[in-house]
Amino acid sequence: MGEASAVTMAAPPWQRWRSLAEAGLPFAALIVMLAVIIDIRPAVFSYFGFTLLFKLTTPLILAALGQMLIIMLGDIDLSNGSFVGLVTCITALFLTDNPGLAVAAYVALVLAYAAFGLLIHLRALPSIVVTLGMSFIWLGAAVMLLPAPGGLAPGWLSGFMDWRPPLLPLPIWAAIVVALAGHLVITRSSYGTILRGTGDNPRATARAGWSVVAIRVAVYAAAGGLGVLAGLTLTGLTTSGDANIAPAYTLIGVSAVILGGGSFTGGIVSPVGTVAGALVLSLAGSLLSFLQVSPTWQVGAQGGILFLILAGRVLLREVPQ
Amino acid sequence: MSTVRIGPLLPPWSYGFIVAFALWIVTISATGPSRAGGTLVATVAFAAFSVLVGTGQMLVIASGPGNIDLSIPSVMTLAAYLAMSAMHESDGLVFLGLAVALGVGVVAGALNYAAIALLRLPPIIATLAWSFVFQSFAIDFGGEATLKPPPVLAASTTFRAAGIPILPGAVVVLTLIVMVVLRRTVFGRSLLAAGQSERAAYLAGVEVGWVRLWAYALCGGLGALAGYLLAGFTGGAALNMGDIYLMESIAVVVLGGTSVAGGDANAIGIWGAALFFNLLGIMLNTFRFQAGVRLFLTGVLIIAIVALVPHARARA
Amino acid sequence: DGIATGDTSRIRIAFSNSYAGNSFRQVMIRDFQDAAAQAVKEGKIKGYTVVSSNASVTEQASQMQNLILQGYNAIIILAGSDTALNGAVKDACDAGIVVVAFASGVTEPCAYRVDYDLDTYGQAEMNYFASRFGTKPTNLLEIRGLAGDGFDKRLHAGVEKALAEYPNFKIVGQVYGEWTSTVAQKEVAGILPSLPTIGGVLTQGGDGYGAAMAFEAAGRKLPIIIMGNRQDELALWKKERAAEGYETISLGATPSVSQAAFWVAQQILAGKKVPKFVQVPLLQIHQDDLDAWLAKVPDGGVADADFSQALTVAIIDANADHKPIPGIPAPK
Amino acid sequence: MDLVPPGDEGAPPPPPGVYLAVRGAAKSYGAVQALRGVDFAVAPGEIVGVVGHNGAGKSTLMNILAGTVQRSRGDFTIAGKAVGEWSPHEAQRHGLRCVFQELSLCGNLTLAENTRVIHRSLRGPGWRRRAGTLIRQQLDMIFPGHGLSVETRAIELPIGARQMAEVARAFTETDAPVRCIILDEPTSALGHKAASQLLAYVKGLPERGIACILITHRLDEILLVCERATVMVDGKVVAERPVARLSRPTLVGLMGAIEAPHLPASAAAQVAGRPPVVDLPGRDSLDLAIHAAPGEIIGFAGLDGHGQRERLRALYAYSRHRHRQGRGPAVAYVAGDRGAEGVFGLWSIAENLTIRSIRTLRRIGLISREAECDLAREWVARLEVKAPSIDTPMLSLSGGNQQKVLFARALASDAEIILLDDPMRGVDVNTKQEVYKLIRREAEAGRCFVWYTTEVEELTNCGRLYVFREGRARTELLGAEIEPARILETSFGGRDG
Ligand SMILES: Nc1ncnc2c1ncn2[C@@H]1O[C@H](COP(=O)(O)OP(=O)(O)OP(=O)(O)O)[C@@H](O)[C@H]1O
Ligand SMILES: Nc1ncnc2c1ncn2[C@@H]1O[C@H](COP(=O)(O)OP(=O)(O)OP(=O)(O)O)[C@@H](O)[C@H]1O
Ligand SMILES: [Mg+2]
Ligand SMILES: [Mg+2]
Repeated sequence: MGEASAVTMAAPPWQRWRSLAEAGLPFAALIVMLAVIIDIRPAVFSYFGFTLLFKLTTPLILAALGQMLIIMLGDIDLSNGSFVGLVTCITALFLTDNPGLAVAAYVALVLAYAAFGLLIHLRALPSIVVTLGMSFIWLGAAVMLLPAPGGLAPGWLSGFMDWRPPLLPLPIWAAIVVALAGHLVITRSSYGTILRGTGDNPRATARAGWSVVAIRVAVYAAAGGLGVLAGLTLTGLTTSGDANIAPAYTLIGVSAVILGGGSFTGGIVSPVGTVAGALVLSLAGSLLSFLQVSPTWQVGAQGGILFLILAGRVLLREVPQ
Repeated sequence: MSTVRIGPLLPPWSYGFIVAFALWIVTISATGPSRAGGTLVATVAFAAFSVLVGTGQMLVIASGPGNIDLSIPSVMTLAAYLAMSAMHESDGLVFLGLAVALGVGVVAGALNYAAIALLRLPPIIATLAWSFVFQSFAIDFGGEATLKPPPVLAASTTFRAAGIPILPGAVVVLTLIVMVVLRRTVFGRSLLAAGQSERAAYLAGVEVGWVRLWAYALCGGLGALAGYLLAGFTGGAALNMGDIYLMESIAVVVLGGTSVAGGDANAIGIWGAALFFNLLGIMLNTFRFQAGVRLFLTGVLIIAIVALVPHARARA
Repeated sequence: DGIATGDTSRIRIAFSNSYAGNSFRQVMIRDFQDAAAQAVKEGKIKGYTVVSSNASVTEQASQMQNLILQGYNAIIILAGSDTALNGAVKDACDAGIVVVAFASGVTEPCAYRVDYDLDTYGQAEMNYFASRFGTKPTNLLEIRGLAGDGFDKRLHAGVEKALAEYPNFKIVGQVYGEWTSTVAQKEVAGILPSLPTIGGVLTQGGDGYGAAMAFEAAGRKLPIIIMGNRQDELALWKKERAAEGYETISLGATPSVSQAAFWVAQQILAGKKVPKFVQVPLLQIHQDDLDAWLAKVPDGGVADADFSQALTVAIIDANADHKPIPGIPAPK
Repeated sequence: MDLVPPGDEGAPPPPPGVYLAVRGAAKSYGAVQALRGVDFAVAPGEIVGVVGHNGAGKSTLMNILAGTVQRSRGDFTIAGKAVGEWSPHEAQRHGLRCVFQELSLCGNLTLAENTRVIHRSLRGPGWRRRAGTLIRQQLDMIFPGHGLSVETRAIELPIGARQMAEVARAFTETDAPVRCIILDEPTSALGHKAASQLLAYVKGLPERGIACILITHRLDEILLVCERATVMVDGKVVAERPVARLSRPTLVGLMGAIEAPHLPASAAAQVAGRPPVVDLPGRDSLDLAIHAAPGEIIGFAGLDGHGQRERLRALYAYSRHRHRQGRGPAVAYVAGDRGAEGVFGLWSIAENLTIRSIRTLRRIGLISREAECDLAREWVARLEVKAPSIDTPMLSLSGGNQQKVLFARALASDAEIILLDDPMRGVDVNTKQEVYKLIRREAEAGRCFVWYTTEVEELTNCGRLYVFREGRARTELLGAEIEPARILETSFGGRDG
């Protein structure tokens, strides 16, 4: 035996189990909540029921994944929600009559995100304030474009969001596909490895010859891209644009990433976990409504659910060393 | 290890004051010099509240990377509600009300830290979850009405001596005290040490847990104090009275020169940033920009300031 | 005409509320609960529920979906957005649910709407100023709601329309008070030093007291502030009236509009023919009613008046017959 | 002495068959001249040792070679071609690899994934498996019996194992063959066995035509494996010699220091009889209780990672707790992992030095600035910390001087028990000598030291040793028993395990 191995090199089996259990936590929470809901209202357990229950999760999942990319770099994005709002405004205003303009606007937005990423990197700025500033910029731009809710999503877009694919409802398919794609790109692929590595130790990847600037810019651009997709799907669902529609996505997205096993220290994120986390959080709201919690305690109960689920994560982690 | 030091001629915290001054000049150049004093007084009066909550937030942020308190608005509201109900608009009970508010704030802060330390939740999540709970408590304690302050409290928060509002003066004194505490007390040093490196602080004999607990408790206490005074200043405790302070408390701290990486606190800078924030709103209103443009310019200015202010960076 | 008496004893009505974070909304929820609980007791409905989303439109949309799943027969909704809930509202209508949107401009045509005529809001404010200032050139300050919000936009549009009729009035300052006293006070205090003498302040409710505090703090004479039915505003008005004969009006929505929406939904399910748009009256308080109202309004609360089933039906009928809608009587 | 003056006209041209060469390389960080014109060359298959005091510029030179730092001046040729802008990627394409002084693995990635980080060609289907095989084989080759799983995330590994993985990773080959490898203090984090395995492997490199640059403060390693040694002082190369003509004293002499003769450890007998200040029971019957009396220097020996540090931490927690309850003397801890556990990077020397003592520096409730400065000045002087003033930022000190400040922090405090956690890692010979003296002096004054170190030589400073194996203190060595061979034997289990 090597000298070091005495203390143990290979992770012991319980550690593997623990990390598996930890990864499974959002799924367990999801299943428990679903079970409670179905128990209260068996009719939910149907194609139609699941369609309605999960309908609004698609944009949330996309936004949360965008947030996840930023958290992967050790940053945080406080502008995510208002960005989605801006995209809904652009979509509802232009996509129907002037698709070229709309697409150009999306590209410009993604570039803007990338540019802010570049600024954060070059000046080593705290992302929390820069993205706070960005949130004002997006919201301001959205209000300038659409001073009050309105506009109309193109028919094909709302049509697509109403589409009833075989076997499973659209939002569930979307969740599966997005989670899988995220898993392949971020967790499995060789380039995802570089991204995660950079989040943990940018110096190490830089020393291995990767351009950390390029990585940050690309990741911010990708986060912007996911924000655009979130805005598009949201417009499809609501059929209109509204500057103030999604500020809540910011903090829900952050919570979803953490719930899904992510960490603010950077480099540790799970796309599958994030998707599950987003589903759990949106289901938490539903659960409260099914449980008919009194209006006074509806907000507080949401805090309670957050504690419950995340505390489970901690209990698993607290296995003695 | 390396430090990047851009030879700044001015300390980082001074930029808020400079920009605030510039905004003030721009504003009064549009409205005429006779308005200068009035604008300043109005700004300072509201900046005082931002400084109170910002100072609490600063203690938390300085206590280590990732530490942040999102429950400030709901603590403000809850404390104000409980204090106002305790006082029943009776002048004799103002100190009781103050004690109630501070007690609520300190307990709330302690609960925040308990969730962070015992459940190992990231502070952003722990304080968010608590803020939901506090909000429900506030609703439960009479959310259907605005609770009035005793006349003495209302009068003292708006009291002026020789035209100068007294409350901001008191907050300036508080800022000075906090500066001394940070530099010259065991708590202050311990806080900054814990904020720079938790492990190094532990091994250097710092009681990291206690120090963080106190940081959160003080943050809760200051938030509660702000809520109590704001209720006096604006004529009552209302459910949504604290909402604007969620992001503002963070922004004034960071724009004031405190590092989000922890271990570095700047109390005086909060004043500069708070003045900047309030004057910005005033200037944009004065020039009657559209709402969208106002928001847009606010964002641009925030980013411009953080991007331009030189800041010390220490990276291991 | 008259109260429809179809059997509704088995129906359940839900209230989807976009935001519960201020006292106005808290009273609104309580009013709904009171009316619904009473209706349950009288066997008029079987059950009810309230869900509030935390100022998040997407959360409200998903709560709408949940209410559909829970099989409610009717949903009354105070929408967080005029258009963003259209998808969810449509889903509910498609599921055969009666949707009554109130105090919000939901544009989905399948929903019934119970709302104020916000044009009359601005009109009433301007008319009152005209009655006070005549054709004298007067500076006004406008306190608006939340930037990007539909209610704010519609109310402001009413103000603009009315303003066109009175060329002597000039809006010299405009701030966003977010219907919150603290915010209004802060914003007004900030802009005030830059403003000339202000004759009147246009408000949207929830912001009048803050504005008054700001004027007071700046050491300025109190202009004519259109009050918003809050007790603190009325009390201030009364105090100023006693001191120097201050005169104004108070105008605003009543939290009990949730009851009107409730009864509209119940009546639709009971078989009554209801127009797609039911205009409900704003609550106006004049100098003469001030004391009566003030005696009735709880401390720190907001002026409110029950919409009974009978009153609601009367309002529906007036709407259907294009007659003037009955106002809310002042308390004795 | 064959000094090579920088920029000297007569500097010999790089001999034929040079793999890489720099001439007149200079680097400055603001006012600090880290390199002041260095000539340095490596032939294919040559093993060159580089030594020098802390802050001499060794790592800076290597960073320039590896492309992670751009030189301010100087010529650079690689494989006969002149190089302008140089980048880590270019360096790797030319077969130049570097194991940096600070660990450069991504903690969240597995060893296999970390291997991917340095190989652009490890992509496409099956890359994970290929990367795993690559690193596993290399680990087997350098550190037989390492017991590492390539699916473990780096963060889960102790520092020694991480260093092993990083070294092995540097030797893995995909498209570009390895031509030259830079090892910057690779053994400072390795245990004895792994270190000797590595040195043995390095010795075999010339046969395969791979050159190696080895930086280490353990001069014996240079003498053992290198063909040539380069000595750096203050950003300049002061000597270059074939190792055959070198001995340890000459090497130390070239660095401008004299190695003090080894003093016998203070006898345990002297302190026997005094009541112990440390008395920590063992975890079970196999585990010895740790006890120590004032004036003693106790050593924690054993192979790297066998529970010494954990016990030291437990000792700290335990003593701290007892002191807080008023049942024991104060305790201080000197961390070896300066960056993560010692230094407060935003603070000055004075603040760093006094943080452990602020309670006693209070006058009417507030920390007295005057008392603080006095204390800091006194200890900066006593330990000869080289700094312009006590208000100098801590991070602008060289590593050795930072370590002195950390020592001063403990010594200036009221602590009677001082725990040393491998505090000499990466410290140059000169500084070490000073610190050894200091420890003895303080022990004589009645303080008690508990000293964990991975360097066996160092343990001879102790009066008594606990040898750790498999997480437990298994053997106690006293007085004359304390000599390297005996320590190693007991570490491996000897006969009594
Ligand atoms: N990161 C840095 N930023 C600014 N100045 C630095 C930095 N690192 C070192 N210096 C300065 O450069 C000078 C040279 O440092 P160097 O490490 O060569 O000192 P030294 O005398 O060799 O130290 P030691 O006795 O520990 O070997 C010092 O005066 C130090 O203050
Ligand atoms: N990024 C930097 N910024 C400023 N000064 C630096 C930087 N990196 C190194 N230095 C300074 O350059 C000088 C040479 O440092 P270098 O790391 O090359 O020394 P070294 O010989 O490797 O020392 P050690 O044996 O302690 O590793 C030191 O004075 C150091 O403080
Ligand atoms: Mg040195
Ligand atoms: Mg070095």
